[in-house]
Amino acid sequence: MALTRLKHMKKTTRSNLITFGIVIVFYLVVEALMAGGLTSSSFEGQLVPICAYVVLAISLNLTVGFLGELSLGHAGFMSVGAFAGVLLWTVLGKTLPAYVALPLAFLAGGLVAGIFGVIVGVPVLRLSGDYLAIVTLAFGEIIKNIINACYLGYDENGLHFSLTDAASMGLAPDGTTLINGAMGITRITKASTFTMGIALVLITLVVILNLIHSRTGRAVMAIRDNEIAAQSVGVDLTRYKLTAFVISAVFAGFAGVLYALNYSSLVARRFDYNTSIQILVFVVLGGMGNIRGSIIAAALLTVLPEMLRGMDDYRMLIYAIVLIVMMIFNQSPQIVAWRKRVAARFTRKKGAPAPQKEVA
Amino acid sequence: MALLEVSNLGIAFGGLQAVSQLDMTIEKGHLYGLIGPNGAGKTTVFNMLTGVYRPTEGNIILDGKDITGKNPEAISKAGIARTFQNIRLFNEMSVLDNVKVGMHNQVPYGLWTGILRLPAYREKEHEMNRKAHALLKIFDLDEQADLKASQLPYGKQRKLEIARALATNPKLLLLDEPAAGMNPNETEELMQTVRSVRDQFGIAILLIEHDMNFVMGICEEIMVLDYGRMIARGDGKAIRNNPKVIAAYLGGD
Amino acid sequence: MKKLMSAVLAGAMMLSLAACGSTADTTQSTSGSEAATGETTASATPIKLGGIGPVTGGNAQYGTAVQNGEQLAVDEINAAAGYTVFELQFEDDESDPETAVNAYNALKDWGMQVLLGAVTSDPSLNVASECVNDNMFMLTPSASAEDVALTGPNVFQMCFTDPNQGKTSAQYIADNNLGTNIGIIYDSSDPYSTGIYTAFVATAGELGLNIVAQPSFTADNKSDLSTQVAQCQDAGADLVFLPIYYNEASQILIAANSRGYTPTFFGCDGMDGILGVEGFDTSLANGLMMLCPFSAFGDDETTTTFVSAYEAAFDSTPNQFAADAYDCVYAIYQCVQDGTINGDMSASDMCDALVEAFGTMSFSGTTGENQTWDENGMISKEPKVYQIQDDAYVLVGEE
Amino acid sequence: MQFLSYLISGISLGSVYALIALGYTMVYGIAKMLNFAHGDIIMIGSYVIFFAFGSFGWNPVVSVLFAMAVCTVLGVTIERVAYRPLREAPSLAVLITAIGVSYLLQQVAQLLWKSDPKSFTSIVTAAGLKPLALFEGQLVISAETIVTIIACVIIMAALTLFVNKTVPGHAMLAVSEDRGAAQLMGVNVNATIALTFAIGSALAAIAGALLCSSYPSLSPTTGAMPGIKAFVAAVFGGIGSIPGAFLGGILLGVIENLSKAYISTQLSDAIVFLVLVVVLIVKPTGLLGKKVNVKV
Repeated sequence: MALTRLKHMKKTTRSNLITFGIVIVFYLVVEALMAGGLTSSSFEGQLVPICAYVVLAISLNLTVGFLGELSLGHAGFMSVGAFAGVLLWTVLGKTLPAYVALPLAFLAGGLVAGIFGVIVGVPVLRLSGDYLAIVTLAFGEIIKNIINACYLGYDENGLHFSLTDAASMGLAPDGTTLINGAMGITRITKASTFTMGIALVLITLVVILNLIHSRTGRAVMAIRDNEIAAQSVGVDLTRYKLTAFVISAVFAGFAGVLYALNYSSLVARRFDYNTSIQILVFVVLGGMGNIRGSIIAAALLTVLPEMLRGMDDYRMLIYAIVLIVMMIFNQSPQIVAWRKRVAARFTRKKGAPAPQKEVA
Repeated sequence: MALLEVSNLGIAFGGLQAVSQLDMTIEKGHLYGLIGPNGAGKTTVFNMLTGVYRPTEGNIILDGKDITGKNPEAISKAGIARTFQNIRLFNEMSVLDNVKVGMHNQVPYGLWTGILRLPAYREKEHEMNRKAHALLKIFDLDEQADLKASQLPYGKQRKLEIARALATNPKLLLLDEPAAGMNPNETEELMQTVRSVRDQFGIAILLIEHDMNFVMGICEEIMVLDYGRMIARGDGKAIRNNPKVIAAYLGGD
Repeated sequence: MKKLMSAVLAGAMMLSLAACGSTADTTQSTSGSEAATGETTASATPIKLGGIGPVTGGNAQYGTAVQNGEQLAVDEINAAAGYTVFELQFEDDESDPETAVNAYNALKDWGMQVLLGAVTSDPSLNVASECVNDNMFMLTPSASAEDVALTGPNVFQMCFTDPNQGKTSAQYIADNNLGTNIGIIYDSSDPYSTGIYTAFVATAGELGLNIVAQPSFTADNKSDLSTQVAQCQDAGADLVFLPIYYNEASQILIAANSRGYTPTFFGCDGMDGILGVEGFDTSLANGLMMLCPFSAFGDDETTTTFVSAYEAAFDSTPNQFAADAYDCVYAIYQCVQDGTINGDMSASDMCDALVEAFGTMSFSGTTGENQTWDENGMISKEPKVYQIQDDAYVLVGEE
Repeated sequence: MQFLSYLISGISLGSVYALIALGYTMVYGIAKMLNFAHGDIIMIGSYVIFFAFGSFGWNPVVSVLFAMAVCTVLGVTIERVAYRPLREAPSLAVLITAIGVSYLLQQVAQLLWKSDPKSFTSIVTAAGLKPLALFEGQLVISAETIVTIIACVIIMAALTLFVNKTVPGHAMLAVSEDRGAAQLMGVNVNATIALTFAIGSALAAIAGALLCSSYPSLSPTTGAMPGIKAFVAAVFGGIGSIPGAFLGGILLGVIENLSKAYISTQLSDAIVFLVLVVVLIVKPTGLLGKKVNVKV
């Protein structure tokens, strides 16, 4: 009954429901397995990072897949979000109950990442193509370098800040260091849980999918498909480019907070261009503009290096080969065509079994 | 008062004067043709009228408002819509969504209404779908509403572009070679559609076309451009017999 | 086609889940069968040692040294005992804090009872907090940031803490009047380097040492270090303090040589290994001083045995990373020998026993005699200052 | 004098970036792809020289030529196996594959040659060239810097001549302008792009030789950061432009070293990237890049 109704639904609505279904079923299955003690620590330990990467991949897909602009600085937004969220959590977590402090930490992370999204987006979105890509990469590296050189602390005289070293911060001996340069933030009270991660994934899905299927989303995709035509029907390019870019940054910020609160220490160099590229790999492998693909690719590629632990020294070598092969298998026009032919032959066989087979 | 008044319009690209001293008046509800040899500057005129290029001289007044040098979004909002010589559809989007993007400023609602699916969302989307289907029906595209724009055959793509332009609720519609690449039957059909669009929406239409049968068949007034200047203007018969026009086309070839 | 792909991917996802689940099963079954083994006198249930460190990526040389050091010690102990005392499983963390936690969890699934890692500071901080949560005993060979040991009572270090190295170096330089104008070149993107630097500057201020230049570099701009050398030279530094690793130090020595700049260079334990850099003109390191607990040129028996065994096994000279890792295993072995722990204990019980033992024991190994740990888990060992003379370390001072 | 000395060390670093950027820009200009693995081909080239020259004691010039041959084969193979199947795919697909190739080369290098960094003996000094001392020795320009700059200029001139004066060069220009049209005109696009990779990879070997002669630390990750910086330099100068790559490289090195010397070593990279951002905002296609107009 439900299935027939599903069949009659609009194609996009059905596709979206399947996406939500995958996430929810995954959650329920994992929770059940965990309750039954059937999961390994290794798997449990990856659940929160998987959720964070899924959110990152979905949000980057908004920029890359739906807006059509290549961003190589997504980790920068993750970074500022993580630092803002963790700072707030460290300061407020002691005085406020967790159910107040945690949402505030997430909001702070998203807000700060969003502000950086505006700061970066306004100049960057005037560029296009590879130039835009390299400038986002540049911004990501600038953010990393500055946070890495950042010393922040407080004592009875208020906040102290330096970009040189701990000593020039001028902190009183009994002061508290919040960000300690290359050491980053240490002794964070961990707060992220798998349930929280799935909740964030679902919120991200609702927001991004609703956005895509709304007036704003159509404007964004119209810009991707043809800027000149979009302008000619009255779409404000700057405004919608910026909207998509900033929303993408905000969710990167949320993901950053989720990620950072899963560990006891936080350093800026974790969020370098390699991380941005890693997220981009999820998006491209999952298919640009394909949200479900992003989710699956992010989850799979996060788990893959861990599954390869048995390979010892060859672990990352195999990872690299798998990456190249998957790209060629998924994206090469000749191979896609060949795959289609093979698939067509199989379906035909299934539909009308060959007579020889019956004889055999 | 005329719908569109263009006076002394001109543009130069780094010393090359592409269009100069162009005057043009367009009345509500009429059909105009803009013809001329290749490279005469016809599309450049469209690009100035729609804000893709900024004129270096002259004025464009639409419905009493000066729109000279405004950007394309503003001009679309002011009421000029267009199609493109080399079709520019939103290829990865559905036929229906192409038209709905056209309604961007006609049926507006905010970002949050969309994200939070506020009651207004359902209402506005419903309105858009209704209007869009109605438009698609005019162009016989409603059966293909869910296809990707790029999956349409060439002739239908041209029609979809017109439907999308109409979705912006324009006062003036500019069609850049609407019949290009169509067979005689399709062209004939398109002529009917263009005429009926004009009648149904009561808008002015200015079109660039190389197919003289098409132009002569439906345009009430024809303007001829050569080397960026208007050399003649009048009804089909007058143009056909204008020696300057004959010279321009013969010389142009 | 997309659907097929996503179905395949989803299937693989579930498979991976199942695979992980089955790992858990095997883990449980091994822990269940533990009681059954160990009946013969000549053998006992092996103790599962886990190691974590970067064996791929930019810091792989440090992780590999640690892995080799631990493996060598485990092999020696097992061979000498005639049965398997220790099993060692070493997991890669790429020097990445996230991967380090994954590696830790993988080791937990394997049944690790004691962790000897991680190698670099950020991963160790994350792993330390996991160890505190799980009450898993952690002894890191080389993560020298103070915060690592301070994470909890069951986290111990085999190496000097960074601030301690900075303080001791400043003290030694002041006591021996090694320099009047001091330059420092450090890696501001590295916790190890900034940790030593910060403490050095503070102590130097107290002792009245005159710091004339303190340029730094980062992991991203370290290909060219000549500007930093020039800054020290221009400021007239006659001693340059290098709280950095040997690889960058070798570049600084080359850059200084090409500028004809010959101050006294003074490094910390990260400097050990500079003579082993393949292709490096070691004559440039002549006169280089370093504060380091270990010297492969030591002539005591522990050191010579270790060095020759290491060279035989891995075809390279061990550095302090390998030595500290080797000592880690022997420190745990000391607790096995005195009956503090055995393989039948749970990780948590073993942790409690080891914490108590490490609080009182004294350990002698390749990196020092009679070393003890304080209540924070930080080690106290004799700092030694070596000077490189003719491709060899010469002990010039003990603080 | 101090300033001059910092300036010279900046030029020295910049000339290395420029040399790497030439290879980047060449491949980008013609194949229209960001070959993220370029830095790693440099690393492989450097290892080949390290062993040929350092371990087997070959003549420095022969070592470099040998490395060029190895890199050329490597570059063409990578192009054939990993990039050509994706010629018609979205450009991002090739980008990600290039990143995969970059990981792969680093991993292979680590398995083959271990992760311990090696100290590279300068082939320039070994070839008997001496540094240039000015102002009675107060200012020294290293022989490596001089050779690198000369190499840059020669390569620049040779590339420009090759592209403008030879038949394969014209084919490259045609492919870079419009691949489809070039194919219709009878240009063998696959062969042309393979040739581009061959030349780009041979240049990478030279870049590796001079990078490691100036900055002697060699490990599997040696190519990564200079690769990224050179890529930035190429964009800075206008990617696809041969003189742009040279200019961009030199400027990047000078800015990096002067900000290290006078502003902050911690923030020198932030400053370099900030300058890039500002330049691109003012000149969206880089210093010497061509502006592309979209026809409506």
